[in-house]
Amino acid sequence: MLTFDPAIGFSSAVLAVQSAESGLKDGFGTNAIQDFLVGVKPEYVPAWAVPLTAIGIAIGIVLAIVSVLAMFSTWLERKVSGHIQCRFGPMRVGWHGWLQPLADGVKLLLKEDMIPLGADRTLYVIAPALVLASLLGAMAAFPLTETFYFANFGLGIFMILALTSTTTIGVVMAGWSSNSKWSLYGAMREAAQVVAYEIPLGISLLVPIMVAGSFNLIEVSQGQGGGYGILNWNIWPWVNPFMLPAFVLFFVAILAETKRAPFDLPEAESELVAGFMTEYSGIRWSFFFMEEYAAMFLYCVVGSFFFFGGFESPVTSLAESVGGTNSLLHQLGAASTIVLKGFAGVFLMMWLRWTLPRVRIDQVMTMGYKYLTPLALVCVLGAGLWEAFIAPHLWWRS
Amino acid sequence: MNFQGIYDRIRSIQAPGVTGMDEPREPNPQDKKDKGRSGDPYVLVDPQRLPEFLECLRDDPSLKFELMADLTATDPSKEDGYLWINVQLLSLVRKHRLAVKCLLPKENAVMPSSVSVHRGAQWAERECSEMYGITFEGHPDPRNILLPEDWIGHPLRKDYEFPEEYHGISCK
Amino acid sequence: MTAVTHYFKNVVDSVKTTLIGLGITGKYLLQKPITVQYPDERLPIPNRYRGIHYLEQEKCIDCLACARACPIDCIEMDAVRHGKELEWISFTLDYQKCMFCELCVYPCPKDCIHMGTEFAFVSYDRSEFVHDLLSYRGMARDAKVRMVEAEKKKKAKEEAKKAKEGAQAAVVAEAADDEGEEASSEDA
Amino acid sequence: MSTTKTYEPSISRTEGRPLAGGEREYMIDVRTQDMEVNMGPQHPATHGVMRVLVRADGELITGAQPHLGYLHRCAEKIGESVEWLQYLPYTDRYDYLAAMNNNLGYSMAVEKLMGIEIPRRAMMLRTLCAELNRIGSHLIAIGTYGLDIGAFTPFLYMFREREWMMALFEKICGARLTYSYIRIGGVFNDAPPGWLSEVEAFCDTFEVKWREYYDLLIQNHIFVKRTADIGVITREMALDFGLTGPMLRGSAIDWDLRRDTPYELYDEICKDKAFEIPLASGEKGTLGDCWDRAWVRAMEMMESIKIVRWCLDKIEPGPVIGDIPKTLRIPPGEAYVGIENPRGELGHYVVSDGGKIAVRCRVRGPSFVNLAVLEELMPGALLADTIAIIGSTDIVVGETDR
Repeated sequence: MLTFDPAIGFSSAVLAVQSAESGLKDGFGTNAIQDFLVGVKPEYVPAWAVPLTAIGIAIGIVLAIVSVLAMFSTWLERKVSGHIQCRFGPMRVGWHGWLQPLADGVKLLLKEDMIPLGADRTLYVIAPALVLASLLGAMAAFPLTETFYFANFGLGIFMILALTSTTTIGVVMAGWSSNSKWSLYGAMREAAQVVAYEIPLGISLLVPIMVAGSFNLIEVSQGQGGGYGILNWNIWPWVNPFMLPAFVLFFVAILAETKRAPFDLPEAESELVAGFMTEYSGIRWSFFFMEEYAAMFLYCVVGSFFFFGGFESPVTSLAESVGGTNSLLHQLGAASTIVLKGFAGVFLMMWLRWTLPRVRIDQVMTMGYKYLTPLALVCVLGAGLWEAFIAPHLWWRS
Repeated sequence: MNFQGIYDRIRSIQAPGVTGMDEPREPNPQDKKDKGRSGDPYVLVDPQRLPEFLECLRDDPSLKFELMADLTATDPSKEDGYLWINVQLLSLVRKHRLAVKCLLPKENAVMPSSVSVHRGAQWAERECSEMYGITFEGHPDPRNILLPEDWIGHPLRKDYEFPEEYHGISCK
Repeated sequence: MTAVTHYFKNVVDSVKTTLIGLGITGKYLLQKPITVQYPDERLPIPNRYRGIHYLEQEKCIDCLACARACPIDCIEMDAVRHGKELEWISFTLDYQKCMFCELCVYPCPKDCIHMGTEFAFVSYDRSEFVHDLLSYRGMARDAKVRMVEAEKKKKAKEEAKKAKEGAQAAVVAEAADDEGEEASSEDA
Repeated sequence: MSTTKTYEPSISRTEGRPLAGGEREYMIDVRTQDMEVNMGPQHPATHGVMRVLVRADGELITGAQPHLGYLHRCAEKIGESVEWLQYLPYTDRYDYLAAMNNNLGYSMAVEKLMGIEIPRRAMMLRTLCAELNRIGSHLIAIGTYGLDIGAFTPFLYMFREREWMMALFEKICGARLTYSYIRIGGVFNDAPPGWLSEVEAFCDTFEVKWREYYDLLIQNHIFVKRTADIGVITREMALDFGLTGPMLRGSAIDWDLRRDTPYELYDEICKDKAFEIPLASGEKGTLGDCWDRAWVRAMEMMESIKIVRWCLDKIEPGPVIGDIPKTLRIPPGEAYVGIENPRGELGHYVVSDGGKIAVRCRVRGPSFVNLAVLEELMPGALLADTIAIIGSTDIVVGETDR
């Protein structure tokens, strides 16, 4: 369990996808949709169409969630950056510009979609779709509440890590096919950077995984519930003193994974014009954009599942005590908790972006291989020793 | 050191190429046409020996003109047969400056390059050569710097005629 | 410095300076923005502002002093003289060229050409940037009227603010009194 | 005939990149075919319209060649065709971030030919405005440098203070960028009532805000890592290329025209020891690297504030312009005046034949001279370092091309 290999992660994710149906537990996810469809199915529709339709509807819902998240995130980003810089940010469209993303979306849809001369057309067109598709796949493993999800995998976190890292393929494809030197630079940087930061990201996640004893997001969240409420979260040093450094490492790694400043080297607007997105415009460009914001949110949600109690919060427990377990009120409490926690992380990422300068590519590599990876290994070692020898004797951990 | 001191020192070390000097003066009250001259004093140097002169001044311990602030040319008038080469030298240690002037005939505007003495002369000479049509012999990179490569004529010469168009773009 | 201390110094420095930076930006995040919403809200324009010219046509004697002073020859004027009377035909200023240097204002013997506080041009056609100052007076006057109005509004706003502050101060004083009473009652 | 100088390249391929800890980082194991990349004319980091043709081996730069002239507006030719005073608005336009200093340099050159005295209050206002503009220019220099490095926010904070400075100038001369305020023989207008106290308020606030920029950007670890040990200009190199201004002081050469060839009131200011010349010490890396130059600019802003305060302290009422005829006829002669622009020595070489129009109006733009060092600094740097190096030379393309 202590050994982590991206290849194993990927293959297990593939297995998980294959056995998705058997892996599905009872809940409101695709199963509910499927049950509903079975109920209304006319005689002449063949039985195999039902699960396909259910999956289609689920994908539609995920897509809608991702789009809304990305739209809200762009608005938030512009507001945060604006207020940090003593500006207002968007103010014209709607109250404090909250409809601005919609206006931007319309603009992007209407914008001319250009393909540069000499570009590899096929790859150029596939790349943004591939980037977004891999992220949507990863989003399927994100449970909104303990009983509302699309797929509940035993190896949920592996699924997410594996699928999000495949966005790199799309980015490299985009950079290569654009027939632009800046794009190529951006793509190569992305590839190097993501490969370097996958390692500390996975290793630092091992610390909470060890404490929780599970890869499943819902189980990890449930493990942090209990009598002490907020004090039961993984992040506290009395749970495991290596958790906080592991979280810092994890956070730095997800900054790099999502290409956010100070690690936005693939885009690096002052060096590479716009990196791998230089030649893209209109809706294709917005796919990359949506991917970035959705990935930020997804990683922050993962972080809050593993370090900050997941669904557990005073709000959730209050809702549970009022409405009862798995009541609609409880579900709402849990969903709003996880979304708020996710956006808190997104906000922190934005705050960092508008504070720090950008690091250089060799420093990114140095930081990944020389600083984060060894420190993450130290964390895992320390956490493992703590879990093996000290944690069993702690009365609050029993 | 003031100008007189610098000039005396230049004379005493026999700096190569020095042909004279000029100082500002009051207008002569007898001659109504004479308006005098104001501004800076300068040393006149033979343009063909300018690099040697600059090197001598750079290495002389009591002058130490180690920084060349500017190198430029001047076309005084259409009728004049000479271009001026104006060099501004600066000594950071001794805290004095010196204006150097060379007279270069317009017909044969060729002079050695000073790049080997002051690297800063490189771009200044490129600008001079495109603007005034001066050829600097031994310049490592004698391309145009501000004008396009295929620009015809030397715009800062007084006899320059402005072109009607450049690649189909009207210049008037 | 050995490699090991250097290693940890890097870690500590980066975390420390990042936190300092976050503190500074975070402070501004909570403050009020300093920018203004431009077309709705305008910053005051000082009296000396060098904007679009306006001409006091009655004073002008067609002496061409401003046209001569202009570095780019963008002023052209045309008038017919009937004895002492001037019949104006045009007084044009080409704002495609004008660099708003104010050199045309100083040599005027009658002090009749001024630079106004209007600065915005929008046009679909370049030819519209050649303004005839004779017909353009209206706009300059409009600008002045708008300035006066804006000043009036500002004054009214300030007065209202003062009044409000006064009222607030009264309220605060009352509240302080109330608190004092409460505290004393708690003490008791 | 003469000696040819060679420099140690800052980072050589075989010796590796020096790291601050004494280690060296080698990049010789992988070699790919060189690729030529056009940085500019439209690129976010070229500060205008400049093109740098970069030859790159992957991320490693093996050669660079700046191409200028995209913004060439014939400033010197125009100087030979308009009257003396009419050239003043054109001087605003080459270094448009320090227009006051350009006005000052040109006016001083013409005044040197005329041999006139200017009133003391005019000199005070000139010095004050020039120093305020130096602050504004350095704010842009450091702000855009941060922007190049990737820090967006300090840039806008610095613009906030620069806006204030520009509003002050707007009050005194009516323009925000191209002031044409300092004219031959004095200044255009006296300061409006209350203006001096506003300048004082600006100084008070600026000193507080400056600390924030310093902590937020200059001392930031990532900024230090991005700029230290990059683009090292040695002492010999600086002198050989004729660099001036912060580029020179960034290599710890103690030279400032304000102190060493005093003009205007700087003589008195130096006697009062009202300001110091900040010199880089190679604190964060090698002496003469990009960080040193940025640091020098940051420190100079505070020194300028001191000079502004000195002027505010000593200013007295009086006339602001001498007795200058409407049409200037300058006595024949030639004069060169170099003043300390924010970017270095701004030289004006003017030649008159006694007429209304100059014979020669040469501008020695510090950006033009400072940029020449780029070809020497680039090889061995990484692609991202090229941005850091261009930014640290603090060029204004309006001035390199004129």
